[in-house]
Amino acid sequence: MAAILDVKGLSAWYGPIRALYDLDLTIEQGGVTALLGANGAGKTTTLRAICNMTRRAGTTTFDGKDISKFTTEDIVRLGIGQVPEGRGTFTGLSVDENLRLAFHIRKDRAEAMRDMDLVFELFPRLKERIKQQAGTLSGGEQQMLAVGRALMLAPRLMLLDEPSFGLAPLIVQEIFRILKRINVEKKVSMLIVEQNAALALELADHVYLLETGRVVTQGPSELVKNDETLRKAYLGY
Amino acid sequence: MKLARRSALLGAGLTILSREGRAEKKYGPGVTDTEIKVGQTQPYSGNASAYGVAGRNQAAYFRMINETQGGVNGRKINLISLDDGYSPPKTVELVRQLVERDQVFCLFYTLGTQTNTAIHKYVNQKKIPHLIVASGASKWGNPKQFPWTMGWQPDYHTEGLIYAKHLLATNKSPKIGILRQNDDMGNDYVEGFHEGLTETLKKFIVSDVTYEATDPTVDSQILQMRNAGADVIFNVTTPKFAAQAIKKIAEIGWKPTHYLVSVAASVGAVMRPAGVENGQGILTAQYLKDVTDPRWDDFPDVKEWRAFMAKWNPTANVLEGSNASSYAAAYAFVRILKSCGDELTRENLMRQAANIKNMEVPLMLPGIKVNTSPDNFYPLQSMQLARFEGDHWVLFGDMLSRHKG
Amino acid sequence: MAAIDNSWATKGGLGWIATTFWVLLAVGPLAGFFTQDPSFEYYMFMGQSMLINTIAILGLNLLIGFNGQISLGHSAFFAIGAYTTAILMNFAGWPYYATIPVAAIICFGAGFLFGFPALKLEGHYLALATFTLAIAVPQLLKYKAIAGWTGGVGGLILDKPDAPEFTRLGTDQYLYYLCLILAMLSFWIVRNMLRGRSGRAMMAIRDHAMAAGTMGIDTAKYKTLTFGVSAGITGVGGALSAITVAYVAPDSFTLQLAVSFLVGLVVGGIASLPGCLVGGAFIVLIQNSSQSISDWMKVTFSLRYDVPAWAIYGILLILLMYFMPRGIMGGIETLWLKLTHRKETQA
Amino acid sequence: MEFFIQQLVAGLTSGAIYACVALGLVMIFVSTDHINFAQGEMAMFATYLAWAMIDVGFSYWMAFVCAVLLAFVGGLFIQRVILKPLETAPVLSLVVCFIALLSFFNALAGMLWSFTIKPFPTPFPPKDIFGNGLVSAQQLGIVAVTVIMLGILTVFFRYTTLGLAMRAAAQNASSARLMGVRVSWMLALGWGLAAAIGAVAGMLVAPIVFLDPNMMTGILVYGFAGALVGGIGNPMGAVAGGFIVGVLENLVGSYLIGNELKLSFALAMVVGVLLLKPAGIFGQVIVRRV
Repeated sequence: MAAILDVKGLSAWYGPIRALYDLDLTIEQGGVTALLGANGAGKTTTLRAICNMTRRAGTTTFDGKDISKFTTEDIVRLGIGQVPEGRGTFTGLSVDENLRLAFHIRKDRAEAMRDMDLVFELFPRLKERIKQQAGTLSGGEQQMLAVGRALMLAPRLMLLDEPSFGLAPLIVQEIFRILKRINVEKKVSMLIVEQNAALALELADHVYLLETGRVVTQGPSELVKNDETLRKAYLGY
Repeated sequence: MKLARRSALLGAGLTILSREGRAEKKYGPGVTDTEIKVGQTQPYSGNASAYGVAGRNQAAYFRMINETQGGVNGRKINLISLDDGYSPPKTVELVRQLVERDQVFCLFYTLGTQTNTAIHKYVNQKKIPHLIVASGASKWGNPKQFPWTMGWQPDYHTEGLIYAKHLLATNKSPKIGILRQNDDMGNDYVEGFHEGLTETLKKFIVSDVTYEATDPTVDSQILQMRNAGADVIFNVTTPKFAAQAIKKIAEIGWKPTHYLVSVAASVGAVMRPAGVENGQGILTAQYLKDVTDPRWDDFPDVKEWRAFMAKWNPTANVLEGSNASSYAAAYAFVRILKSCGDELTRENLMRQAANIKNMEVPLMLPGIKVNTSPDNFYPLQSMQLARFEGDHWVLFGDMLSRHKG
Repeated sequence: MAAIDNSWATKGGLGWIATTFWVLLAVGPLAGFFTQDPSFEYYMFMGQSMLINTIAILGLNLLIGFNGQISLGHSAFFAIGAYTTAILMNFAGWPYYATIPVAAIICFGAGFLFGFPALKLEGHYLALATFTLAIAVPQLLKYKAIAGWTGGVGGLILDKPDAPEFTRLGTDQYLYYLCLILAMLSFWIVRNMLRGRSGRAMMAIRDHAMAAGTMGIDTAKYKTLTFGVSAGITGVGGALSAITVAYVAPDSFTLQLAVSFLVGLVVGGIASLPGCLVGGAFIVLIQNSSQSISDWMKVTFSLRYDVPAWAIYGILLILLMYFMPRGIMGGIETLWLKLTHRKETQA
Repeated sequence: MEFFIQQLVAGLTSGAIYACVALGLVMIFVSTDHINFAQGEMAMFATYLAWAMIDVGFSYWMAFVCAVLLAFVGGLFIQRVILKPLETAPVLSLVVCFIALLSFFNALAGMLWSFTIKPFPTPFPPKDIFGNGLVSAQQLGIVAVTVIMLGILTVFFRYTTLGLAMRAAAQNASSARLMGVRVSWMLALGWGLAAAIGAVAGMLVAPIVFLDPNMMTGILVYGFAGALVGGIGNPMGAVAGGFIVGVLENLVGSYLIGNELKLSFALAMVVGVLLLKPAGIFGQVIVRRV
């Protein structure tokens, strides 16, 4: 399998503070990679840096194309959908409008309409609230909306920032089940940042462990799952 | 008095040093052998910036005097004209700058009523000549209390009174609507108007409405006056609102007798924009020749003024009233400076300013002469009524003033 | 408004610069005893204007910078302060100094009361409400019913106080010190407020309004109080302006004044105490500088037109915001952080 | 009663002026989340451009179209050149920039065209609609154009993806980028459109109030109030708000407290409304769940 995303020597800063140090990262076509680590390890920064949303250095190659100098918008247009930290809901727009926003970069309107149907099929609760102002949705619904929005971009790679954050376990289960479906059915590769390591390890086939902006270890998820010292030291279970 | 008369005589023909001139070569602050520094504040910005035309024109006038006549008695006039944005505290700051830092000899044509009020006391304490104040308030003619301040144009109060007298003479039971800007100018005019009506006849006023300088339009006020049944309106506005009012009144098909104050009677800045057809029959009072009226075309002062405008201030709009009034004021100022001879002290300047006898000033209506005395600080007091006909003002009636009117 | 780190402004960091500044401000005018320069008094007057603006901006900064409530209407409180002083001096014959605390108290009251409706309004809506205040006050001052007290459109003319004999100071020198002392007093009060519990509460409300509420901070109390104190301080500036200009009129307190306070605040630096001084000086100097640049351009390029000073003012402001989007003190702080940060990494 | 109707109509027509200006404010607000204090001066400047073109012999409509296009380009230019570098600056720094722009345009217009008022032509016939001086064709024309612009804007924002993208960019820029929206260009587009709307407003207003550099200063205050009272995120609300302020101001001036305090009083009433309905009469409350 070829790599869909290849990151070499990625460094990033928050203001004057350096948050990432020479990170190397590869995501296989169709694979799900988990990025784990404690708070402040640089996971969110990695996602932001891939999409050029923060000051950064290093090269990013997406599908064989060097996107290091691309703007966020262009990276997204190439097929990287990000579900950002805090869900990024457009609170003043309706649910429908939140999703239809993707139409303006989709050339194939018919295809896009089908994607919209898919989103509603995956998240029937969004369909129930289609005309509702997105700010009035519950946290779980907003998370679904965020995934739905990313899906509307017809991405080949999805970057997910803590999809489980602040949600009830049942809803988390549901969302992860749907993510799995997206991965399998739509053949969308994924890079997922999670606090809930156990859950992420279920979904992911590959894992990177981050500590203070550096990769500590990486490998197939089975390896990490079975390495108790590693789990205890970095994942806390 | 004796001394003053002598210097006045001197001023008349003095360019070379005479024996007396050498003896009396005395300078106050801001004067040297080559220069006289004069200070001025004008609203070049802000709500009243339309008036800033005057300062620019006077700068051009002094440039002309400096370049063609070598200045006044060999001294060039250096006019420092600053923008106070029509804000009184700013005027105080700038006038202090002019007086204390730049050391001007005197102030000339500082514009605005509130702005001049703010510096009134200061300049009199500092004994700075504060001449030809560009405001029609009546307080500038009070030599007992403020011996260093002197106004210029016929005051608003007198003008208001003239309208009232004319109205009473032509209409036995008018129903008067007053539209006025809510400021000193509005108040002064209306007070004079009240005085002219007398206490008992004030009942003729059926509507007295105000507007603020920041209001977009005066449409509502005009409807209010019409609704009150007015058949005469006294229009005390600044040019922009005057034009709006004239246009609106014509638009609603209302035909009251219309008195328009002189500050808003400029042909170029009011009557033409409002549409001359809408302004027919409007009455105003004037002390200056309406330069748009062809009947004055052959008068030498008008010709000279036109030549001046064309050469020295070519970008200005000659139809704008300020360009005539500020020219006349600058002319008078230069005459006063000339009359000081070589005794350019602040005291002598005030003495000369307070002893003007029948000075003829260009662009004034025939018969109007400038007169002052130590207890008369109102240089101009006469006006004549005019009616708008065709595309210019047509004078009628006698010369009117507070005393004769 | 994003969270602003202002620890450096209220304590330590660049504090020594501020101290030096105050000392210079206090010592500078003593030059008056040695100079014969006739423009000295004028410079003292400029100094008064700057300090008065500084006080007004300080009041505004307390509200906007440290409490996150916007006001486009502080000219109104400035006017109330000025008219309080003018009316007391003119009609009650009070000495000028006695009117200042009264002006402060009345403005505090006005601000405090205004703080209640302000509680319900946020951002643009609060801007509109305060904007209304700025527009209404000059109109109210002219209103017929109270024209007897306010002097109506003509305003009130005051006597400029003389310096007390024993000080041996010139009038303007003396008034300068009066302004300076009151400015220092205001700074002292604000600084103590900010360092204490109330300051922490105010800033917590600014940064996380909802969280502050849940943390048990009485948001309404602090917001209204801040509004009051802010208005009170600005009112002192107004009172001083009435005394030093010796004239109050409705045209002196237009919306433009409120805007110039806001400009001074932003140019000096939001949530920076020394920034208030910078801003106060800026709004006095910028207009004169624009005029000078305009004159210079006309002469140098022998232009036929006057380049309008206000166009130059606009360009200068934009350039300033371009290079120092967080104001002059914000710019200095960034520079300072860069320098100190480099030192740390080297160590 | 007739007087009441007259004042009502006068209020509606001045309300149309405010509504027109409010629309421009809403345009910038919806697309950039800012209130542009220079909106009025930009409109004034565009109107002067039209005047200058007519002065050199352009036909009215030619000048109208050119001025609107120039305004659009000018607005785009202002955003790209002046405001883009300040995208990350604090809001108040932007406000200062708007004030700077206001000063600049006002002074520049004064220099180029002087502060003397100028008449501005109108495309509407000088006709009285009912023959009693109540409504002139010009006034009716303003109302009509305002309503048409409102219609276009509503359709644009509500039913086109570009309009949707602009709204999204204003509400949450970083999230919009992640949806592939070129946020910076959306802001520029918003400025361009607002400037174009401003130009139309300026050219409609100028025949009534006369063209001068301070023409819009007073109107902007009313427009601002109108936009807020109706709900600044909503073109429909802003237009309604403009009408409300116009009518309120005239009726208050005629019946309640006289002309001296009518603006203050009308504004105070607006603030009163906002206290009861914090998002404006027609504004939608954006509910945030924590």
